[in-house]
Amino acid sequence: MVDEKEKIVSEDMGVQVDKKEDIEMRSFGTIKRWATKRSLWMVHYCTGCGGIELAPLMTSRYDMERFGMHPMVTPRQSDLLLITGYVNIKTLKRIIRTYEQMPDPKYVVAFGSCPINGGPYWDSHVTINHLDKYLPVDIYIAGCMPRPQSIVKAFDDLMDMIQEGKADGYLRYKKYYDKYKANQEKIFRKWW
Amino acid sequence: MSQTKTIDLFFGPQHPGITGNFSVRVTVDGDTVVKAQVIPGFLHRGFEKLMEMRHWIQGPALICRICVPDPDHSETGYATAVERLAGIEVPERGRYIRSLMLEMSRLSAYLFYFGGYAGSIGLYTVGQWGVGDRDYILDLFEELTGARVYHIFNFPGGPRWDTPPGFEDKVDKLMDFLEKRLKEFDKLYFNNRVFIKRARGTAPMTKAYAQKMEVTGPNARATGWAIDVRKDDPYAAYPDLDFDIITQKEGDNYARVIQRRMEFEQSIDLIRQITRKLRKMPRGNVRVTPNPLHWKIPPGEAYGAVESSKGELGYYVVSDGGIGPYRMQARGPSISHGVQVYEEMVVGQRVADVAALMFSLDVCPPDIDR
Amino acid sequence: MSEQDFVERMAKFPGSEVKLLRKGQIAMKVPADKGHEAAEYLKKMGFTHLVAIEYVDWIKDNEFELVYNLFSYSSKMRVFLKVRISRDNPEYITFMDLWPVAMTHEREAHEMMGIKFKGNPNLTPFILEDWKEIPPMRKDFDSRKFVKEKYDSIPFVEDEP
Amino acid sequence: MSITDIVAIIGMAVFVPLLGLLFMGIARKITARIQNRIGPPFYQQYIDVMKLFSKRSNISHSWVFDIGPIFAVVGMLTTMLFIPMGGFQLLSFDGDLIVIMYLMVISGLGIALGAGASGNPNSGIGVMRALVLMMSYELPFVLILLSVMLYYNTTSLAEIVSKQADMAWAVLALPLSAIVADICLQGQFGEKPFDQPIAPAEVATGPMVEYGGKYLGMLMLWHAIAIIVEGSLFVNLFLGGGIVFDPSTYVGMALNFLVWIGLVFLMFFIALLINAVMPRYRIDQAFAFYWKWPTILAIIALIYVMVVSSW
Repeated sequence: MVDEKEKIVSEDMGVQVDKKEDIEMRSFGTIKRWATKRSLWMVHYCTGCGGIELAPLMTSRYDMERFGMHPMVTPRQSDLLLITGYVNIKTLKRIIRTYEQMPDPKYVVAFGSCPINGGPYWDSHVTINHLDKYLPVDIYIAGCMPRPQSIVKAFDDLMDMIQEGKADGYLRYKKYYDKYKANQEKIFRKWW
Repeated sequence: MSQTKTIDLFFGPQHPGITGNFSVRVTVDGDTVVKAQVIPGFLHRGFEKLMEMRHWIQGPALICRICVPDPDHSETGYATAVERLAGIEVPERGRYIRSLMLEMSRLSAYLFYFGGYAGSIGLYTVGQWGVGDRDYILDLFEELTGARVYHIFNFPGGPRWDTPPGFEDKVDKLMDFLEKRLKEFDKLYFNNRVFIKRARGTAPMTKAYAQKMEVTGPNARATGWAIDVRKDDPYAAYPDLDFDIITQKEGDNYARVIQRRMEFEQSIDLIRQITRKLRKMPRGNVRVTPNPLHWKIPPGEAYGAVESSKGELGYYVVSDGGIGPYRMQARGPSISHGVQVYEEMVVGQRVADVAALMFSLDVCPPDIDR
Repeated sequence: MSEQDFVERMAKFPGSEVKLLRKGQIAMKVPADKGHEAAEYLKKMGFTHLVAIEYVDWIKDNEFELVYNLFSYSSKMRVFLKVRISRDNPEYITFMDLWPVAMTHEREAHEMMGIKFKGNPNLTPFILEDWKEIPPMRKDFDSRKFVKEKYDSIPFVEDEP
Repeated sequence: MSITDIVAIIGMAVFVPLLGLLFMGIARKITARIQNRIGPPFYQQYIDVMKLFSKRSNISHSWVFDIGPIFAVVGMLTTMLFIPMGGFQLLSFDGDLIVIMYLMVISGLGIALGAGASGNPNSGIGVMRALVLMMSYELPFVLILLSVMLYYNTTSLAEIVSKQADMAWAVLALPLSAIVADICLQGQFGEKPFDQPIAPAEVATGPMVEYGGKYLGMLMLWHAIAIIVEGSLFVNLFLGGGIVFDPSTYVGMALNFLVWIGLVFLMFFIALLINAVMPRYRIDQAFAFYWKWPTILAIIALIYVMVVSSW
């Protein structure tokens, strides 16, 4: 069965997909996406204060592992990057580095008000106010702190998006790579 | 060949052996650390600058974000400093509610701490239980303040409002539950032979060293040095409460963990004392904050400190007579034990104890970065 | 010893200006060149705990104020030892010999306020990374303007069509 | 080698990883229950492997890095061929016990090789720890093997199993050896307190630190096979290989196979329960631990067997 949705995503985004991979993706797309959504491993990286609400989420009260999600130690092993709260420039550099180390497909969830527009730190000299200028974000969770329930809801939505093939942040990153890189270079004086 | 080969290991910022977003670069010779360099700053937000652009009353909304696991101490530290500067006396009930919140916050921070240290040596069950139990404390916070983590409740002048009816009973019930749980933690964790073997004798800190390096809080008390801001520079309702300073002797990882465990029990006791008093007190009068929209404080400076779960957390506030602070500076407890002390103590330890030492010292990176 | 005794003893230090702020908190102002001496004097009096080094930018007076926040565990007293240095050439001496942990506080003050501490070997970048503007905690650093110019001017990558 | 043998080998090579993954899934569920959680579904591990193999990009560092996991899986599968599994044994000859010991080390070396090629210092330290750990538990384990070989007077695993069916199970005849072997099994499984090689808070999963996507999927399969092989080795040595029914009938064979699965899971379950309530030792402490009491007990067990068998 040809999977129409996957085809639309890959063609719409203008990303080069070689023929073999394309066929493979069409034939097993649904199953692969199902497996991906049911086993989202997140990078163990608390980039901001939102990390505090991840702990209840991972432990007995809300138990994220029910959905097959659990923290993984290195970016190489993970699928999901959580930006938990405000992003300092110094951290952003590490976040981008972490993001680029993750294998495709990969997803980004931005947590709390701060990555959306700066939140309470909108006039701080070190926090970047809009995360999506530097990294593609798949889903935002508003609020400070977002409650565990809303985080679970966001993960649920992300899973639906993955199943429908709408979670295309990593494809957008490839498509607009030059623009993202240009923005990143504008705020970092030097890379390393 | 006399020169040995050393490897540089990066602990963090993306690493599970780090207490948050923080980084340590350790140089390892074989399995032993020969040099360590702490790299903070990933959580810098410039609170001190932001505060200069806010009103006095906007402070708590920002300040609570300084140390995430323990936000109430940040709020109260700022509130105490501003009250001292403005010469405000908080009503008795307000002081008691404040103390109640602080001790509950301490309990939740310690539950986090237990899980953190246990996680660093691989005993994840403690973390799962501890953080799960912590959630019941957060539920009570939610009932009292409306928020789980950042409460924005302890304003300069007193807590925002009085406790809801029946709150004291719920707190007491939770304390009974936590006391019961602590016995299970004893079995699983504090009396675990592998834990004792791992922690005892690891990275000992002497009393003289703690005094030399200005270490405060439970880390200092674990070396046998009886200091406590609650006694030395009393705030909230602590002058009226009955408690002693608990100390340990050895100052190693084991003593540091057990110190927290003892203080956990003490906090439960303090909370019971507070709820007993709160029941007897007339309700209503908790806050005396002036109208915040044109609240000006005469020029001057003041320092207010609290004993947070990590050590002395203080705020130095300067006013030039305006509607907001002219300058505010925070003294995070981790600035002493998280930077220089950690860098010196980790030398000579095994790679396996780099994370364990960091968790046992309870380094809170946003304290340092602010 | 009562607070008044402390105030009197501190006032004996040449050039000092002592004020009892409130219960348990004393402010002591000394000329910049006497700072280290005064700190030693206070340490001998029992103020052994250096809580923090606070730094205030008094831009109207064109001066930086360094506040050494000292605490005495024996008498439960706190003293703010204040020295003022010129804003044009912010330089002071290190207190590392009295309190080793001063190194970290001075490193922070150097980064955030641009004050150089003679004798401190470790004035390397601490919290900020690649910071080329004027130190951020100075009063003449306008953080809102900076944010507008640096972060808000960057375009969004994917604008809605 | 006949067609049926080849079919059996392929069948086992498919079945054993699936069984191991099931065990790992149940393990996660049980650990979750101990930790007051609901936990993932028992088939979570299959989803994880499926996801890992469907990853679209896989980062390679060098060809040695690539062949590492393959080496490990193939090594483990080869080991599996020599191990009786509830009455099924694919390859067997005199002295296969010694071959098994060698092969198990070889598959571990595959990972060491690949991880070493990744260039990450954490993998280097993890590999070093894994080798030290292996050295620690191999000494008492080899002593125990010696005692079992002496007691049954053979070096063939199949023969040990068949002799146990005639006599009593070795766990009854040699209880001390069984206890020491179980302590060593904890280290072989890599469960706490002996999970130093992959300690996340210390070396960030050690050898696996650079492996992602399909490589990690391979390593997961390797781990799944390893659980079965190591558990099965213990079951064969001490629990009679699970042979309780008459193996000449088909029903008996099927029941034996189920008993074998149950016994392997029992061994894994015991390791799991200890794993859930123990922190990990430091690597030097683990080394000291294994070379102290287990080794002393293993020597006592060996002397006991020597005395008993010389009578």
